[in-house]
Amino acid sequence: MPALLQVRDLNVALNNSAVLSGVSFDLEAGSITGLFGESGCGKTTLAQALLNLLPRPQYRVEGSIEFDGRNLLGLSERELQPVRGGRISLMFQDPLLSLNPVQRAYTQVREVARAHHAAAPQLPDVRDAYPHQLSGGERQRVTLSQALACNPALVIADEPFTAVDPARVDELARLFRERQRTMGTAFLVIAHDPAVLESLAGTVLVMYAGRIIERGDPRQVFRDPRHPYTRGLMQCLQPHAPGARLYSIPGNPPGLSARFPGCAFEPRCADRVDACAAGMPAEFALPDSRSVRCLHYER
Amino acid sequence: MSYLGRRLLHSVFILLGVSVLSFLFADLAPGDFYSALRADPRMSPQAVEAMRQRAGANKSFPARYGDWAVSSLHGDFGYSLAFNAPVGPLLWPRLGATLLLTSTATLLAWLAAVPLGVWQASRRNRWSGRAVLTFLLAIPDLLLALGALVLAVESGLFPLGGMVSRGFAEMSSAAQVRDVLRHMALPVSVLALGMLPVLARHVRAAMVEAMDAPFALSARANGIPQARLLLRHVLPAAMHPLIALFGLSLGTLLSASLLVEVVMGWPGLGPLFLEAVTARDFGVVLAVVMLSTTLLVFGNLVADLLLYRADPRIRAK
Amino acid sequence: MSAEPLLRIRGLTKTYGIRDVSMDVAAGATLALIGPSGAGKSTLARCLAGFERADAGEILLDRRSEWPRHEVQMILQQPAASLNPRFTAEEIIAEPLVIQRQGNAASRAKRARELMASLGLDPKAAGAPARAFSGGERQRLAIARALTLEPKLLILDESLASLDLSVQAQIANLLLDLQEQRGLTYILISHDLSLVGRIASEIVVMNNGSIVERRPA
Amino acid sequence: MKLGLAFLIAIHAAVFLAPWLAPYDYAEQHRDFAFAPPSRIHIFDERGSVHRPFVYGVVQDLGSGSYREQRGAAYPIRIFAGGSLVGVDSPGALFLLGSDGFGRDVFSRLLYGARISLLTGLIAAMLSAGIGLLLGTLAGYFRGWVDQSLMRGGELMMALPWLYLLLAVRALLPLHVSTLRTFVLMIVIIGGIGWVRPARLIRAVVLSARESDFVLAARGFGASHFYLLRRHILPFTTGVVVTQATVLIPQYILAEVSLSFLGLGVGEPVPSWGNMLSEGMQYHAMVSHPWLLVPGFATVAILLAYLKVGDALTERTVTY
Repeated sequence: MPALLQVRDLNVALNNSAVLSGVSFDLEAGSITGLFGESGCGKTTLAQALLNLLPRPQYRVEGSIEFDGRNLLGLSERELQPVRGGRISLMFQDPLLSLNPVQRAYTQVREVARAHHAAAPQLPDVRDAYPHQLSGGERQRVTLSQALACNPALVIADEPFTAVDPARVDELARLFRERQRTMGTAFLVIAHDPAVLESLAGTVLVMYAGRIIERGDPRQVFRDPRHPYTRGLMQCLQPHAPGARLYSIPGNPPGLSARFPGCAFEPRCADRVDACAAGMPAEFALPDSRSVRCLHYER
Repeated sequence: MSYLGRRLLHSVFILLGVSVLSFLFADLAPGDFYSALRADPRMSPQAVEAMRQRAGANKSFPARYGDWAVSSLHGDFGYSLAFNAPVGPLLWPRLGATLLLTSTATLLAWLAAVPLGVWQASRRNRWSGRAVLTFLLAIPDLLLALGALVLAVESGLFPLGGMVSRGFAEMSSAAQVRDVLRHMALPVSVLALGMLPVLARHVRAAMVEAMDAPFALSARANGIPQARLLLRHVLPAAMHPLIALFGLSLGTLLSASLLVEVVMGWPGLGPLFLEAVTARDFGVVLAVVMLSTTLLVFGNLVADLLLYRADPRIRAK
Repeated sequence: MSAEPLLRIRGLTKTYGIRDVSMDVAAGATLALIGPSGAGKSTLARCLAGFERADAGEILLDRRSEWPRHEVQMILQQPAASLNPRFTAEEIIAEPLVIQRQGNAASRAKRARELMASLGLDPKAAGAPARAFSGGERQRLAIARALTLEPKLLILDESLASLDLSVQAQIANLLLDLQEQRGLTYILISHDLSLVGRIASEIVVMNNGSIVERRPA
Repeated sequence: MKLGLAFLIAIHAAVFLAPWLAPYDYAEQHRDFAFAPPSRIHIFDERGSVHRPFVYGVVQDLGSGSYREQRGAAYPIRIFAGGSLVGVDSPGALFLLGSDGFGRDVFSRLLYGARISLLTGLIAAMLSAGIGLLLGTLAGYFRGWVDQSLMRGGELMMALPWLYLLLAVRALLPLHVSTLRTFVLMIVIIGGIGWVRPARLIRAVVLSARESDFVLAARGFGASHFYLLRRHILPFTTGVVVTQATVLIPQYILAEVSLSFLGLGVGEPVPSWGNMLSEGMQYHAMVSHPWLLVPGFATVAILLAYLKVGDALTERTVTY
């Protein structure tokens, strides 16, 4: 059986500078996948590209996104409408900004259900409130019930754990898992904190400079990282004696306008060899269905 | 409620401020209605002085302002020296004529501008006649009015100037309505065409701004259909600047048509005002300025009220 | 502690901010201020940096109640916002010298380049505008600017929070190096406990405008 | 944007050079040529041979009032004759855009009139932007009562019906004064009314720059008010000032045209686009003498160019 969503060789450019390059992955029905990376690596662009939301002509989008046997990138706005919010929904990072300030919060949940001829879920505690009258947690409950209103096959959540207090993180993660178990909903969860993904996701995709550079089971990827970037990042998080120098990756994450014929991490990499700058390394398969985009694993 | 109370009080203060200021300016200006009379060889200086006395021109400034304010509150707005009558009764029929013209034009312009602006915003980078609107924006009312006059002369379809034909009083009421409508057609079209590009541009700008807001992207991601997205989600969020603009539209109902009235001979406040200006008849000038200020303040107040209704964030404050 | 502390605060109070705060900070220490938002950390920091005046209490720096303002410097949270986007790197770093009317154009330029080099920035980029630098580089620029007038106390108000993990460690190391070389004293405001644990020597917990706990890291 | 700018520069240059470009003085009357249509420029004569460009003399048909060419009298167009770029010898006349009721050359008057109309717009807009810059900066930087009183005053100004006010203020002042005084007066009146919007926008820019972290940092080094304003705050206002001035200029040109149209601007014989247009209306002459509407079309072209440039500037300021 083919995967629920198949992304193949997705390339996105904003005003001619590459934001995503050669992104390919599958999302299985009923799976929870984590998308991990530092700021500016292209996570949010990827989330919006999956629903074909990026505005043209500023963005140029190439590749294919197969879902329900159709390429979402080839559909018109009218054909996309039932898919968006109906079959795939997207939770934006900031619930306050993603809600209409002059519409009652519950009306906005009902609008989503109405657009897809579904029954609106009950939300008794926010009934007549406007978004600005709700707390951060309540607002996220509203956007979450928008996302789940039509019982979609896939929910993409952009940084749902940022800017919520620790108690809420666990509650939200529990909710995702329960929905996955009972309804078979698949999740793509974007985060920059490895801890929460380790407990939640079955697979994690690590992004750097618009490319997926490592993937696999998060427990293995985060505990035994293979790509030099992932390894460096994990080392930054190691406990340290006070006053001792911390481990750090030299250099800075590349900006949008930077172009790399080879590996994007090569300028900062301690293990680089000459070949690294020559061409973008392919993804090399490792045991336990892991893979890594680094020449050192070529065999 | 205190919000609205505050706005109301604020309006009263503005009106008071403007009236004192205009009165003061009029007072400080060199020369007045009598300077022209003095220059007239047929008038003796004594006669002019007597007229001044009678009109109370020698009283102190606060006393004259007080007299004028009391008279205004009675609806008289002081005394017109040029027309030799209280200003109020002079104004009312002309006020009606101006309001008939401008409110019709404003209504038509808004009815056309909102759908046009929404449509243009929804088209974004594709052709949407923006260039046509910009061109229309660059044509002053004055030229439109002159053009309309040419049209009226050439085609002979529309009456030239005025609000009614001769023998209006003898017509049946249906014929009277038809007659006024025929006279209105050109000035109303000119005014509406003049307002339309300004309004449509604002509607478009407000819509584009709201469409760029993250919540609009989020609504699109939620699969809200395009038409509903525009009309039910984006338009209400774009209301804020449009309501302020609507307030301004209401507020300029008395002043928007001055040039058109003068050029096209519409018997409204405009020609009267111009006549008063040239005759230095400050009673009429002051009254018209005060009336249109009052309307502007009223328009702002209406806008505040509407905003209060439309935006829950203001209600919360 | 036998030696006289660099900073001595006694009974500092400001309405809607802090209540009766007293503490000493030894020279060369790194003191972390932690606590929930609204606890009064930022108010305390702004009083120390001279941006706000306390209602009551006293602050002594080196036993003085008045000191040249540049002896206490503050590094703000958003490096992008704390640099004027129209300034070049050199203008940014030399600005304190311009304001204090120290040196001439050539000596200021030289000092700016020296500081850039010692903070791991390429002096050749001195003419580039602030927006041409990455987040970590901008924070280095902000630190360089703060060091221009040789301060004694540096207050870091969430200065590392907006940086990426891999860059955060670089800046933290840089701060530790500078402390060793110049004997700087730091007050570090942060909500990131793992970062605090790694670079602070002492932790002060604030809540509701008061100090509730003080412990070694 | 570039096209609009180039057009505006060309027009302003032409206006500046009016005394050299215009074939006639603005007041020069040709009593025999009232309402003469635009001269037709020929290069072929009756026999079909080619000449340098010339015009024929015209005579008015007294019955119908219309003009016809006299094929006998040809007047070649001279370059740099009599101190102006183009002209023909007397008794021939060169009316590139026809003549008005006094037989004055509309093209010459258009050029001279533009001096009044365009300069009023330009200078008055600079005045408004200047007042706006001063008051907006004061209000935004010093806040408190300065801010309160300036913004309240601004609200009062916004509550005034500006065209009525313009006329009223004009009415309060003597009607018949010298051209220069009227010109200055109009600039002061028009420019003095429109400062509120630029002031508000500039205040907002100053306010946000003042609250920015880089100003806070500079204060930490002991920067003076003067230093902060000069180095950190005023440079951010230039965009708004230029944009606002560009947006105001066409409005003010229109204000001048309206004012003169209503007979409250500069007086005869000095031309302004407004009083030239009013002549067209007075005689209901537009149908038979449509060239009298030329100042109107010139206004449209100028406004269009300013609108284009203003739009482009506004968009640029917003995206920055």
